[in-house]
Amino acid sequence: MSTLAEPVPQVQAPAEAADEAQLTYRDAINAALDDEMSGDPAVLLIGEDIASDGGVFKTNAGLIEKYGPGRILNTPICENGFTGVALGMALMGMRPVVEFMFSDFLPTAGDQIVNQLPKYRFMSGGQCAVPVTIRSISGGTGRFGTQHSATGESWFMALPGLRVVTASSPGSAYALLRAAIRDNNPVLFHEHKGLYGRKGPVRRGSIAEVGKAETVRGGKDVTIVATLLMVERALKAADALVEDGIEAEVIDLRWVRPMDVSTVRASVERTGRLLVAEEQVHHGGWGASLISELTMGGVGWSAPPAAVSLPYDQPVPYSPPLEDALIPGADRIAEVARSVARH
Amino acid sequence: MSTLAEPVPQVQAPAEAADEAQLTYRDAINAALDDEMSGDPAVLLIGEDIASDGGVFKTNAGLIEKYGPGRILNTPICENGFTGVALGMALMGMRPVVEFMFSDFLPTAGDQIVNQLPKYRFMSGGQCAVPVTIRSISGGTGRFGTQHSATGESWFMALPGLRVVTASSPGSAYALLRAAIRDNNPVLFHEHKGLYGRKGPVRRGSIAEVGKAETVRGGKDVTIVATLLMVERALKAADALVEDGIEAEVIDLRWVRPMDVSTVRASVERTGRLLVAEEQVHHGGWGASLISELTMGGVGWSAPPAAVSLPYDQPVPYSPPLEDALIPGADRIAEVARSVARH
Amino acid sequence: MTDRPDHIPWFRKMLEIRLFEEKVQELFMAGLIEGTTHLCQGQEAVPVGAVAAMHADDVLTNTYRGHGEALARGMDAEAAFAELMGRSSGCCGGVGGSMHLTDFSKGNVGANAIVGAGLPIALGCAMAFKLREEPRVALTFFGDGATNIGTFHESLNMAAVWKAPIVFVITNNLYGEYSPLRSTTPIEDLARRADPFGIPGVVVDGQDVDIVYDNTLSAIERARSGGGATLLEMKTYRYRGHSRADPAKYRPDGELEAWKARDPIDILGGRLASEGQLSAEEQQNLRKEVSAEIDAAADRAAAAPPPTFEEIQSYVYAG
Amino acid sequence: MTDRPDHIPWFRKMLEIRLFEEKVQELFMAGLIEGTTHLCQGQEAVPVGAVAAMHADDVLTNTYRGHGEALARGMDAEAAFAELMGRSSGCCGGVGGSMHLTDFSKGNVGANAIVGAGLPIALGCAMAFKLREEPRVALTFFGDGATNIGTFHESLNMAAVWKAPIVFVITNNLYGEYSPLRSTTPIEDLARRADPFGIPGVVVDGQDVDIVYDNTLSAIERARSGGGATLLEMKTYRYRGHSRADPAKYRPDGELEAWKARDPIDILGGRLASEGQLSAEEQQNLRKEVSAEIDAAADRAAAAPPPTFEEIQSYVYAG
Ligand SMILES: Cc1ncc(C[n+]2csc(CCOP(=O)(O)OP(=O)(O)O)c2C)c(N)n1
Ligand SMILES: Cc1ncc(C[n+]2csc(CCOP(=O)(O)OP(=O)(O)O)c2C)c(N)n1
Ligand SMILES: [Mg+2]
Ligand SMILES: [Mg+2]
Repeated sequence: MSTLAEPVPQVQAPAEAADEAQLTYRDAINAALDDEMSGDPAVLLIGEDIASDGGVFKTNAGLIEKYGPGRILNTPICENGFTGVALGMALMGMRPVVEFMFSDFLPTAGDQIVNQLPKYRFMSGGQCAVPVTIRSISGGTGRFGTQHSATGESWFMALPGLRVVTASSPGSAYALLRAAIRDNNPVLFHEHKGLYGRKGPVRRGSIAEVGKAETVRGGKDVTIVATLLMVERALKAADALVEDGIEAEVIDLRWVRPMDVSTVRASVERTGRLLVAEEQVHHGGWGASLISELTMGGVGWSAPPAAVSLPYDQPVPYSPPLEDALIPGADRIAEVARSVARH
Repeated sequence: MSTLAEPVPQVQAPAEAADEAQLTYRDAINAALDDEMSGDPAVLLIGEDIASDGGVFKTNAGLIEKYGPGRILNTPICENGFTGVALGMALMGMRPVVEFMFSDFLPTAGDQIVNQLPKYRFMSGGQCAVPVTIRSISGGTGRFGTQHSATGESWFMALPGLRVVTASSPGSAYALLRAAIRDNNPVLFHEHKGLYGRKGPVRRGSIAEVGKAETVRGGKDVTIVATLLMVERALKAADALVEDGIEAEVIDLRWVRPMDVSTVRASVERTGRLLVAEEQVHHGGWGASLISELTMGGVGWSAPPAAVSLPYDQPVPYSPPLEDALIPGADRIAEVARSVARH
Repeated sequence: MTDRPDHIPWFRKMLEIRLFEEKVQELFMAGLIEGTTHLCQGQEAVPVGAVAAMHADDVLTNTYRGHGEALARGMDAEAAFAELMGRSSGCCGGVGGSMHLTDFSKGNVGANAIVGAGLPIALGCAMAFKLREEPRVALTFFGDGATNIGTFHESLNMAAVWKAPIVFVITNNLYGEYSPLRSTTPIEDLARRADPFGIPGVVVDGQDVDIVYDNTLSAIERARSGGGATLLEMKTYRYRGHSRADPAKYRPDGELEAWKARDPIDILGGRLASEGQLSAEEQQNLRKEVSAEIDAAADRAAAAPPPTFEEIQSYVYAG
Repeated sequence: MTDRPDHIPWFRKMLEIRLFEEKVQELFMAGLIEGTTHLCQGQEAVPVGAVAAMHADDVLTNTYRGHGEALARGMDAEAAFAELMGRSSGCCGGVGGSMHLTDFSKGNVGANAIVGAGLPIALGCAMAFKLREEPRVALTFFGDGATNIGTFHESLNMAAVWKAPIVFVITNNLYGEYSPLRSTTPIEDLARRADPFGIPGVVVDGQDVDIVYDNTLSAIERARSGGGATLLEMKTYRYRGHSRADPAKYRPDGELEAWKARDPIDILGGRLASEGQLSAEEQQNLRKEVSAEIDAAADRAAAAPPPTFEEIQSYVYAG
């Protein structure tokens, strides 16, 4: 009996082919919003302080000037309320993109995220679609303390009807955000606040495939699966592992739901070894579900898989050296990868 | 690096030894509330419609008469608000037991459950304790439809600082609820609404150990781990498996956080085979975390572990035959156990 | 009173709702409907009067106690019964059940089982209309108890600051489950809860369908013409307990009888009789006619099969 | 005006808060404080006046913009700086940071980084007092923006229906992050938000510490004597942007200057000078003295080590 019975949606063909440009992660998000807004008048932005000064993380720069307040709805502070508003708009044919200033605030909209967005179509007997995208700003390293540093990428992974996606680079942020906005289902889109300044190639016009992971580096000795900031750190670890003669394959998981187990499986069938790099505790996270799926599927492990996660069972502290020590770094990823590879 | 770094708390000694009585699950909960309330004036109940007529599921029968409205605080409909009230009371030395009429409503209190209860002590630098118990009424089979049938037992399992526990029988409901109320940390206590009428032995005065699973049936061929209603069904499956010459060991996991991986590991080291029986989708649930922990720990599987979960990636439908077909029954557990055992 | 539409269909609709709910109770006893159900006998003037003031392309959200609005908006009783019985032919394919008589084709864009959840959703509809400059209005129906949950406040606040074309309709039946209003709410007139948002709040006699209609019409017209949101408090009463399991022992003696003395069907019936529009005998005949229709609809509904997993698979994700 | 306590400590405390916040800004620039911080220059009369009306065993909850209340309740500046620098000697052991200057020993039972979250928590404290019949009161400080989130409504409703000994203090500084009040809130006087709960709502001049004190004292006495909850709206202004990263470009020209013309420290200073209690020169000297203390406290704080994982392990679970 399959536990991932969710149908994998058809590939959405890129709308237009276009040139590659070097953009920051922040600007890539801005470009994806801009391109979707210019291409479809039903797309609009909703959230707190999103109109003034480009928003708190400046991802919306220039959009209010270009599209006006009718397409950028600045809200009072009421996450549950305005997420419900987005749902209602979607029912009437709009495609709202909701901004959550910090992923830690997602639970304040818990009812709309858990009981409404993913279930609304289902319990109506398929009478409607709910094309709502929630952009959620995630992650640590910013010294934002205990209530502003969650990745939250795994919090809502158990909800049929919802998609959950993470962006690890400017290129993936752009293509995934466009895919999220175009999808006719609710999508929780996680950005990492530690990545906004990163530069990288963005293929303007590219639209990612829903539910598809991306192999960002090839290798034959060990598979490292990561999301968000951990992808960059896993790649750095892979660089370091070369000196040990270890070739690590790095997979950016991208979608926490639906999860692309088969891409990972194909890799692990070659390497026999797996490491998940997570900015979260392992318990209850996507890494655990991935390892479980592979194990249940009968993958032949050459060595037990391992997780590089938050090493202590505690919330994220403010104290800068402790925050740095808590969040997995390239060193720790490399160290664990070495022990997995040599097992 | 351990991924379950949470310290296992010391065993709490049973307060008093006492006789065993046959009680329903409902009455066992009532007895636990009564015994804690009579033993400690700081214990009080908070929730919607809990005072009148024994509450919606009649678990509070007789308590208002015995303890009065000062110990049973009937609230307006505002889960986030009254959960915050419970937290504040706990800070001032009380031990509130909050009732959530349906687990589906837990997300309406998402902020208090995710950002406050588990983090409050931590971010204060250990200045306070948060002895709040949330009783949450979970699960399907009642034909309550899409928004009233969640188990929710895995929704909050990734939160350091919180404990999550499930009750599968009158005896465990009693002893676990008393342990939850006595614990100095926030505990999410899940009851299954399909079990209220079940009768079973209750040892009055017994107090369960925090974080300890219970082996409810011994066996050598396959280990079945379950929670809530699935424990009963796993036991029934084990009965059926006898005819196939299969001796199944059944473990009631009880605590989803902290999770007693070692009890399960000891069992699987004997049986080599594992089945998790879950009233939830496997993706993102405790079953996945359990399988991942065991696999990472290098358990020697004789056969790949398996999950009997909700077989389709969808919310719970109202339609009675579909609800019955969706929620794992003893037959399906037995069937999968057979194939695991024969692998 | 404004220029009034024909009242006989209103009377008929109120009867239909009353008899539908009584039939639901009967079907429960017979085991044909399972789970739970929340009936609205006694409250019929609210859905009928309020819905009569809506345009066909206006929309509404409501609650688990939503059979009245669904029927008032023209849902076929058979589709409603089929939904309650979990049949494939139900308005939501049998997956919704009693708490979810949603019908997009009739502008019923969501019956919700979470208290307060329907308010912001209706507001989203209203904002879509406003931003697209469509002359449409959204209504949202909810209970007195729902005015204590945060989304009530959040929704009224946003609606007011955005001048959204929405009408908030409180069906104040004096109880939230087992709790009388005064035990959970520090004021008596919930219409007062409009003030901190600077929008009108109106107390309405929810037993008189004419008064319900007039007040809702004013609020809808105000919304449609750019005047923004209104909060209407319909004072009414539910004759039965909160849900199937509830014998409503918490009610003071005589309360039910006092409300029954102002039964909304009797009030309109009396008016129709005294105006010579529909005699008591004609009313009796109409009741029999509707009753027979309801019975027949329930029978047809019961004959339909439940859905299959293949059928409902497409309900989960939109393509 | 009621019989007033000695004002010189108030003046000193307001200076301390002002200079503390300025020092925080400086330490940020120097990289000694990381992350973010939310300063309260301009608002000092609110924490000082309100806290002065509290008893030692009363409690308060507040927000990320909570340095003022913490210092007003007597938190040592060194412990506060150490917390902001993430040192083990900080009031929360360095794990909290700028948004969490919590100190149970001083009755500061939670500075919260989630808008609205502190209200029900304070109400829980108040209810514990009420149920145990202790003559204690809880205060909760929050911003104008927080009056738009559901927990505000839920907390006021419960407080009113339970007649809880609590005072809700809005520090209305006209902005929630980048959003001016009028863009998110449909009314001007937030005190009006008390009405749907049947409790008093009072508009208070938040620039005048005497007026803040008097109004808070009345509300606290009312609460302590069983009269229930009050909502106080303190009209004030923050001189700096929302947080470190915010240059506050959204403010209209002249607004800041207009508010500075009614600076709370100047208002009290002027009064003390004209009453002959503290001359302008004495005020200058006091400022220098406080400034030196602040600098010394920051230096001592900076000398402390960060916490270790062993140390903070016990913060997660209570034994
Ligand atoms: C968030 C939430 N909390 C609790 C419930 C359980 N519940 C269902 S109906 C109800 C009472 C609602 O009362 P009211 O709003 O007056 O509506 P009525 O049932 O009287 O129509 C409650 C508490 C729920 N469905 N959702
Ligand atoms: C639930 C929630 N949503 C959003 C935020 C982000 N945020 C932090 S402060 C703030 C503005 C609050 O304004 P106000 O209540 O007026 O307080 P002030 O900052 O002016 O003191 C916002 C939106 C948050 N911390 N919590
Ligand atoms: Mg009601
Ligand atoms: Mg403000």
